[in-house]
Amino acid sequence: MSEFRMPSLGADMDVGTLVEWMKHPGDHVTRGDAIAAVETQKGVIEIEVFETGILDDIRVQVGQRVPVGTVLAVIRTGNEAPAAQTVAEKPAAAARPTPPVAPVAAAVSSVTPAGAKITPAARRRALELHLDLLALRAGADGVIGLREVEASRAAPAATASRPPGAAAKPGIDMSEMRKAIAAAMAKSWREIPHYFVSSTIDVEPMLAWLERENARRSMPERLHYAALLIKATALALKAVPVLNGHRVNDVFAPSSQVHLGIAIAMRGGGLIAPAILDADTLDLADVMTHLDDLVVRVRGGRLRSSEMTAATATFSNLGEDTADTLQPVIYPPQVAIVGCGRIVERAWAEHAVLSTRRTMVVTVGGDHRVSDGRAAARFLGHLNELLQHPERL
Amino acid sequence: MNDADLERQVRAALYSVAPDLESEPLDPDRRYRDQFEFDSMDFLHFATELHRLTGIDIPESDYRRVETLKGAVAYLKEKRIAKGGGDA
Amino acid sequence: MSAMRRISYREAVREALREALLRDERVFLMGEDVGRYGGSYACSMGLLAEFGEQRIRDTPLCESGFVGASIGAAMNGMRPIVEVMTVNFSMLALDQIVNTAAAVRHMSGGQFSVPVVIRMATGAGRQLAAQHSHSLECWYAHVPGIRAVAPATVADARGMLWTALLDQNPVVVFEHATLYNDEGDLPAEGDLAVDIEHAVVRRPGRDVTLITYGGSLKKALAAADALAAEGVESEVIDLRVLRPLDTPTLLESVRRTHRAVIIDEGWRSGSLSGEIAAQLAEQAFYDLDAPIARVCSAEVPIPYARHLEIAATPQAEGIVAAVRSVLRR
Amino acid sequence: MSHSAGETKVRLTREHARELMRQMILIRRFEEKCAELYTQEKIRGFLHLYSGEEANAVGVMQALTADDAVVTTYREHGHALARGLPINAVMAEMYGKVTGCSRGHGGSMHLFGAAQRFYGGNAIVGGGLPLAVGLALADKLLGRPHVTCCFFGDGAAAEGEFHESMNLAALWRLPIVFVCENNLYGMGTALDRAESVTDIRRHAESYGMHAETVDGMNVVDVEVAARRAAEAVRAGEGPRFMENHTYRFRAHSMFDPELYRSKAEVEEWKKHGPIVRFTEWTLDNNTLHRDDIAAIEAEVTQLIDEAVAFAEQSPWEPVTDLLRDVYAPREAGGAVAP
Repeated sequence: MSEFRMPSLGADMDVGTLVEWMKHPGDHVTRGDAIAAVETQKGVIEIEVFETGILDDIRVQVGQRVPVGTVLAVIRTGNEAPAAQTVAEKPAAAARPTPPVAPVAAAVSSVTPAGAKITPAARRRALELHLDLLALRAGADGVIGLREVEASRAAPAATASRPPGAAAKPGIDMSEMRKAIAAAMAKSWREIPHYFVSSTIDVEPMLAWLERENARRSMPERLHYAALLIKATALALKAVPVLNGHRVNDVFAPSSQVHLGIAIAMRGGGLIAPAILDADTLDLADVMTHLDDLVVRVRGGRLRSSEMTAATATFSNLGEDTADTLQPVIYPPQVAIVGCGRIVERAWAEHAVLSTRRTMVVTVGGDHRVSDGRAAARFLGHLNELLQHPERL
Repeated sequence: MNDADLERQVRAALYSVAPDLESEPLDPDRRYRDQFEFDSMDFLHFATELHRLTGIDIPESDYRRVETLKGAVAYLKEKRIAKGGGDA
Repeated sequence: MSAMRRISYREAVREALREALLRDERVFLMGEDVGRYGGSYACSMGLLAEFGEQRIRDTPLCESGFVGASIGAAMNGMRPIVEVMTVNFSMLALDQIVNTAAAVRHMSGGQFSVPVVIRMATGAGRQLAAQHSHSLECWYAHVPGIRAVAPATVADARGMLWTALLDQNPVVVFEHATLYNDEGDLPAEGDLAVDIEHAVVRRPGRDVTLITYGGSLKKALAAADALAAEGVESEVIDLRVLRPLDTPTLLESVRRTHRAVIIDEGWRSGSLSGEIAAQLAEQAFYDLDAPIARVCSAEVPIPYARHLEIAATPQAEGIVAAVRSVLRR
Repeated sequence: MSHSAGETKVRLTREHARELMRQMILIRRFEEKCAELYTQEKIRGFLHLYSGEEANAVGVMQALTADDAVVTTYREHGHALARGLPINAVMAEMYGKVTGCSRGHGGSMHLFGAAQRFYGGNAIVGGGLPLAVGLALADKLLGRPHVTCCFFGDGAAAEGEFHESMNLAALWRLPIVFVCENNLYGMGTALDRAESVTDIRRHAESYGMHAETVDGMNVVDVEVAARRAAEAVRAGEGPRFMENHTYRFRAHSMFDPELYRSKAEVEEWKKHGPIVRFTEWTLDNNTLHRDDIAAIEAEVTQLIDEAVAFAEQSPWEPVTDLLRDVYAPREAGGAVAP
């Protein structure tokens, strides 16, 4: 028997509204299945079950808004007998206290500091206690266990209270999303001393290669230039670790993996930056597949929780018919963001020859507490180099 | 297959990419990206979906020709004739 | 409360055999050297004189033959107890046990049962090298249709046999060869039968769960004593039954302690310890505060030389180290 | 001495008689030392002694060439020494030292010697017989004129593997000499309580194999019979079977109260032990003298003392090598399919 709870999907999520049960009581569910959809400030997110068994005893009905950690349903595993039907208001079992449905709930993050390992028991205990995982300090061995959680509980600094969100209604609530973006960006701009470093990059070789490549690819296999930029950005980040990771508790933890957040605009406003995991290791076709999938799901309002929390840096591309440069704002706890302006044909002087080239201004926004402009310049150098040889990506 | 059928196919491709557009008025002469928030990724999805629905291959160099509803219908018509395709 | 008496594991096995022979006329004991020799581990000493050759049957060295015969006798109204000298030798009877004893009930559509008890010594620790020292319990625990038990205490050695005889299914009993001289206290009289379904907490504790069975139990308990001196309270669970596993008892404990160390004299790869670890990961993942740890035999046929045999098999020191690692100490 | 055996003659020279005597005494004294060392816990595990049966190993080995193969059981100290495994390496193995003939991995029950084509003591009763069938099959397939000699006890005759191996060897006419050392007890179970037919030779005959009964307490008889069998096998006549009647003077292993036989029975057999009989016979016909035997004893004592000293001084295998020799390395130059 296990409890399926309202998950915490971000540092700024404290409550969620259940908008859909994708499985019914008695249905078999498998670990990894998305079984419910929850509306947050950021939109409707499908939530996964981490247990295999039978969905039993749904405790929160569609439309109900509940704090993070609330038991949504019970998953029956093994040969247990079905639970007696319970009413939604049934108090949680004493052994596993569910969080009180209080007007003010604590902000809880399921993101752990990059590089830190957290044990399953510690993660669950922290959620029960409404502790922000980002605020937990790992032991000397880099592990957050029950011991560290209990220690943090004693130190109240680990929790942060947030005002309760406004009442939700089904669908994507743009005002909620605006609020969430506002909160995150205000915090970022207030706390992070940004610096910006730009380069104009000759993207003619990239586009010429892409045109040749797409001419020989079948339509479903064609690549968008964003896929090349993403792959090149991920590789360049890998080469400049000081831009890739999380800064938590005044400590920067670089990440050995590059989970590149992709800023995707919602129609009607708003922005979500789910991650392509291990973007540096994917080939272009895979990057394209992931990108397609993310765009479709963002615009369809369906994201998975793990995609929302994993990013180690973010990539933002303004796109065609937009503006020349983008000076992006960092999404904490990340420490860098890469912004691409539109592709513009410019006069280009090289080796004393003047010609026209398609070019793009790429800007790195960096956290000055963690890195300096020189690091961003190094990144741009790598990126430029990579884009001159698109066939190698 | 007449123009109305072709238009239905173009609209189907469009709405599969952006279901929220279904309730919006669509000007057949304006580029989608000028009427809606429709970026190049959306456009790529649209072109791919149109290919899937019609079987017609659209080279990148022809993308410009299917950027409006009217243009897309005309393009499909031309390609179908070129292919010698009937209503079979 | 009746008076207690102190007897050895070997005597407990002998008493259990004697009780079974006295209580049920259908019971007979069969195996290599169980009669005149008194059993290769002297468990049946004196029984031939008391019960005669019909019921204490010395067999030739033909494991497949006499184990197979015991299966037939069990299907035809008798309650045979078979002794196979060691689990290594039982390989010669594996065909009969797996292909016949375990399968007959199911493949006959429930028409025939095989209520046979097959006892065998198992395990290392006496420098008998690679053909007499292995712990192959896992192979039997793999097979549906078999109940596999491992008495680790004098009380279980005394009490499991009768319950096993009441079971309509083939029961394979693993007696770790290093246990025969161990002593324990038992009531002087009364029904000493014990259940063969549940694992038992041999020592309660809050910090870590040590899961083990058979000959490794005393090593785990010794490790728990040593750890107690460091302030670590280990809960020690004796599986007792290797198939079907009493997973609920394990889960209950691990959900409390959040940490598990499995001690299994079998080799690590493809082992009972692996099965237990998998079940804990499947069913108690969110309760774990450390990776599951295992202390198993090294992946080598058990060597003869003393120091190599010790190095190859689980020891209390290794268990202590594993516990420290899961406690991150 | 009654070696009425016809066609194969043994030239029992003084030197040969001395060598037979020396080997039997070496085995006897070596094992007596082992029993002593066992009580001192220098040797551990099971220790199965061959005392009383020495004529079998010593006699049979005379008929084998250096290229022939030997397979035996867990009571194999005598076979190992008679086959020429270095006594120091055998004693070191008893100690579990890295200088032992099996690096201390095997101990008393698992002596191996590749240089002597000695394919080991096998501690699973009957387990050596199919192995011998395979060794002989390979020799036959490779066209080598070698003989495989397979020793086993009377207890093995009850195992399925015994019968399967008899059949295969006869069916394929393999070059094997099977030597059943019938010492009347399979551990503690008397032969007539384990076998419906106690003439084990007749089992072999039922598979169409030539078989004979031999006095396993008479080393010359054993040698004559073994030479006869080996020659026939080498001539391509297929496998041969010897049932050697013998007796073990000591318990099955060190931990055996011998409830299954009487002291008187043992004492009676000891009067007709192979060393006693061969000594009487060689002294009676002046082949050897008392001085010769005293010299052999002295020589053997020295060898054993040296072997013990060697074993004592030898190092243990480092624990870091625990996983050594679990897998063989890939054969050099072997072709591997892509």
